[in-house]
Amino acid sequence: MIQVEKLSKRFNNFTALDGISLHIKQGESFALLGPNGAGKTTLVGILSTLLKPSSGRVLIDSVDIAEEPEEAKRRIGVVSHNPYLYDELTAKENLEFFAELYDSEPDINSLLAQVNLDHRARDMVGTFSRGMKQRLSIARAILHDPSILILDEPTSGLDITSRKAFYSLIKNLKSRGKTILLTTHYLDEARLLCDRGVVLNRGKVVRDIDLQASEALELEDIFEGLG
Amino acid sequence: MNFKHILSVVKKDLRVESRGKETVNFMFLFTFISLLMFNFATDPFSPVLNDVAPGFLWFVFIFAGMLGLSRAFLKEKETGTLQGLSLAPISNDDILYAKIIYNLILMLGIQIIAFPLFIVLFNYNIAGSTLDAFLVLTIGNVGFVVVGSFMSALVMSARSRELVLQIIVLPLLLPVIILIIISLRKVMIDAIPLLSIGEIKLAASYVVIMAVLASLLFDYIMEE
Amino acid sequence: MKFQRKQAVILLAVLWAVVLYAMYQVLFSLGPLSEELLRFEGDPMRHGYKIFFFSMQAAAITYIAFAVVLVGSVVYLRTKNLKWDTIASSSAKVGIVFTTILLVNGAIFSNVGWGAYWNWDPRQTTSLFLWFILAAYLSLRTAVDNIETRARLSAVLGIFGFVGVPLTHISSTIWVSNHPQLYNTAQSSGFSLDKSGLTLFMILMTSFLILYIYMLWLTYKIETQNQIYQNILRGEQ
Amino acid sequence: MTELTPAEVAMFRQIMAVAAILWTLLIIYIGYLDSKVRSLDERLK
Repeated sequence: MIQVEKLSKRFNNFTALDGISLHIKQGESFALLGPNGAGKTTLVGILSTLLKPSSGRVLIDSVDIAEEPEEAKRRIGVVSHNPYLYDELTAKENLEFFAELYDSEPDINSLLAQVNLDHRARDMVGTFSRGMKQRLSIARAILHDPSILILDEPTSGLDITSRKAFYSLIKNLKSRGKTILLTTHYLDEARLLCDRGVVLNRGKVVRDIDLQASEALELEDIFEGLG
Repeated sequence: MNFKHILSVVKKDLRVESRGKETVNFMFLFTFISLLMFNFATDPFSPVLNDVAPGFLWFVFIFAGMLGLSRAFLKEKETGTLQGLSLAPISNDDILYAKIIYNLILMLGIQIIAFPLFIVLFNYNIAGSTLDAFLVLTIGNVGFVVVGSFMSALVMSARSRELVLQIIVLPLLLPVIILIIISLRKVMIDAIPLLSIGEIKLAASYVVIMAVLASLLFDYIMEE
Repeated sequence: MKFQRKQAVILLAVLWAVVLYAMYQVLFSLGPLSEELLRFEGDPMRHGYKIFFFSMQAAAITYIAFAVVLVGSVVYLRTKNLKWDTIASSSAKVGIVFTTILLVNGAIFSNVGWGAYWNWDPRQTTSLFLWFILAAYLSLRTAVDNIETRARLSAVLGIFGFVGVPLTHISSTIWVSNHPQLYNTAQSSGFSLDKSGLTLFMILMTSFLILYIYMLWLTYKIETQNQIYQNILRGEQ
Repeated sequence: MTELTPAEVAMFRQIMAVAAILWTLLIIYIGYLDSKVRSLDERLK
């Protein structure tokens, strides 16, 4: 469960986030939509404790990320366009390393099987395709069994087949009751994976959308209007 | 200060380095070449060598170390994996300590190889105990690695970082550099036992002060 | 502006005259070192000790400049108010200009008086080291574009650099004491400043301080004006 | 005036000459800064 209360972030004189408030229930899949520079990445940066907010508060499973950042980090897994993996290490070594950091002993082989990379466990990640790296990145993000999964434009630059594989993995995680926060440009991706979402523009929540109910057409207009 | 985390990061860095090995080779070859060049600088049998050699030895480590240092944080910053570390529940200080230990292991590795090499190349007989000379060098390297790793993190987001790193680290290390040279000469020339050299104790205390300061200020560097 | 151009010109002229007059007095009216302190016949220390007047100022001004950098850095990290970062950077700029002048001055003196441009007078050496640290501080600032990151990183470096100040002083004093044939500090502070020597010292010190503060204020003003100017330009786009 | 050998007098004159140049440069530099501040002030008004 994620609670964002009047969150703002200013970079010298540019306001990236302007008093955002959100409430995402446990097990819900939520989409953040909006043009580039709307503040999506900044919001994700703060949620994943990489960025400090200028004002406002964020609670993850009622843990304030400003007060207990490390506790908050144990509850979130982040998949972004950067896989955060070491090319010089094998898939297994990468997961073992992160497992130690998260003080958890997951069954590495079953994790790799879940993202169907068990046949490449011993290979260097440097030899992996971008799609395989993203799948391994998911394994990295869920190895400490976080309750929340943050996907920051995870499928940018993936071809259709790897994107489909990626979606089926996320669907499987959704069914296991994980809360999912997705930021994306692809509207169909949002509709495919998420129940509810908001549209951000210039650091403000511009519109709340129920992704399952509204017709396809209307979505395009909402998005075009912002520019 | 979570030793398990520090150790796993060090283990990871060493394994990454063992795969690529480009930093270690680079540093060692550089050390070997500069020792050779210094050798040319003086006639191997002249008395002046005795006076100059300790300085050579110490300077070789500083410049070889400089090459290795910039890799400490820059590689992780460029590949983006540093953000991966900040995502994990590992405190910033542990990341700094891990990098310091990793760099120290590299430097000590170089030192173990270069020290006998120095004695052979310069056929230099150390007046004092070889172990003392080695320890003085180690303290110097620790100080170098502490300040170097910290500053390599500081310049991560600067343009032309390797350059700026050198300009920043050397002046800050001048006190340690001076004291190490004095101690080295006292050990290698006047054969004074380590414990009775005031300078080395002072150098060691400088290193401790720098280390404490580094961990206090490190959070400000990692803060986006 | 607090005071008009005319008053500024007068102030500068007065300071200029005072500094040169005091230096003239130090050189010409102050007596040589008392005999028993001299180590050997024709010891350049006879008047060489007078470098104390210059190197002491060099060290003092550099320390003060660095102290202001420290204060600016610490307060900036606490309050994240860019004004303090500007104070720190202005003080570094002034510090470097002043230290260069004083170092050259000291070097000239020691060359003429002592026969070597650099005689490792510990205060001179410390100012030289600090000159490098200030140069490092300023070069870091030029290498970072984002204003907030630049302020944060240079603040950290400023604090780190300041801790180096006492360390540098101690180590350069040790360096000199390890080389007896060099200019020896113990011996130079052996002499006691008589009344006229002390007053000259005070005159020089206060005029340098006034110059420093005036330069700091000007540099700070220019920096803030530039920032306002940028904002106006950005505002107009 | 204490008794100064001609060599010392010559030496000190040299020092004074250099010191004069240095300090005049500094004063001019400060004057330059001062006028820069005043001109920027006008432009900003």
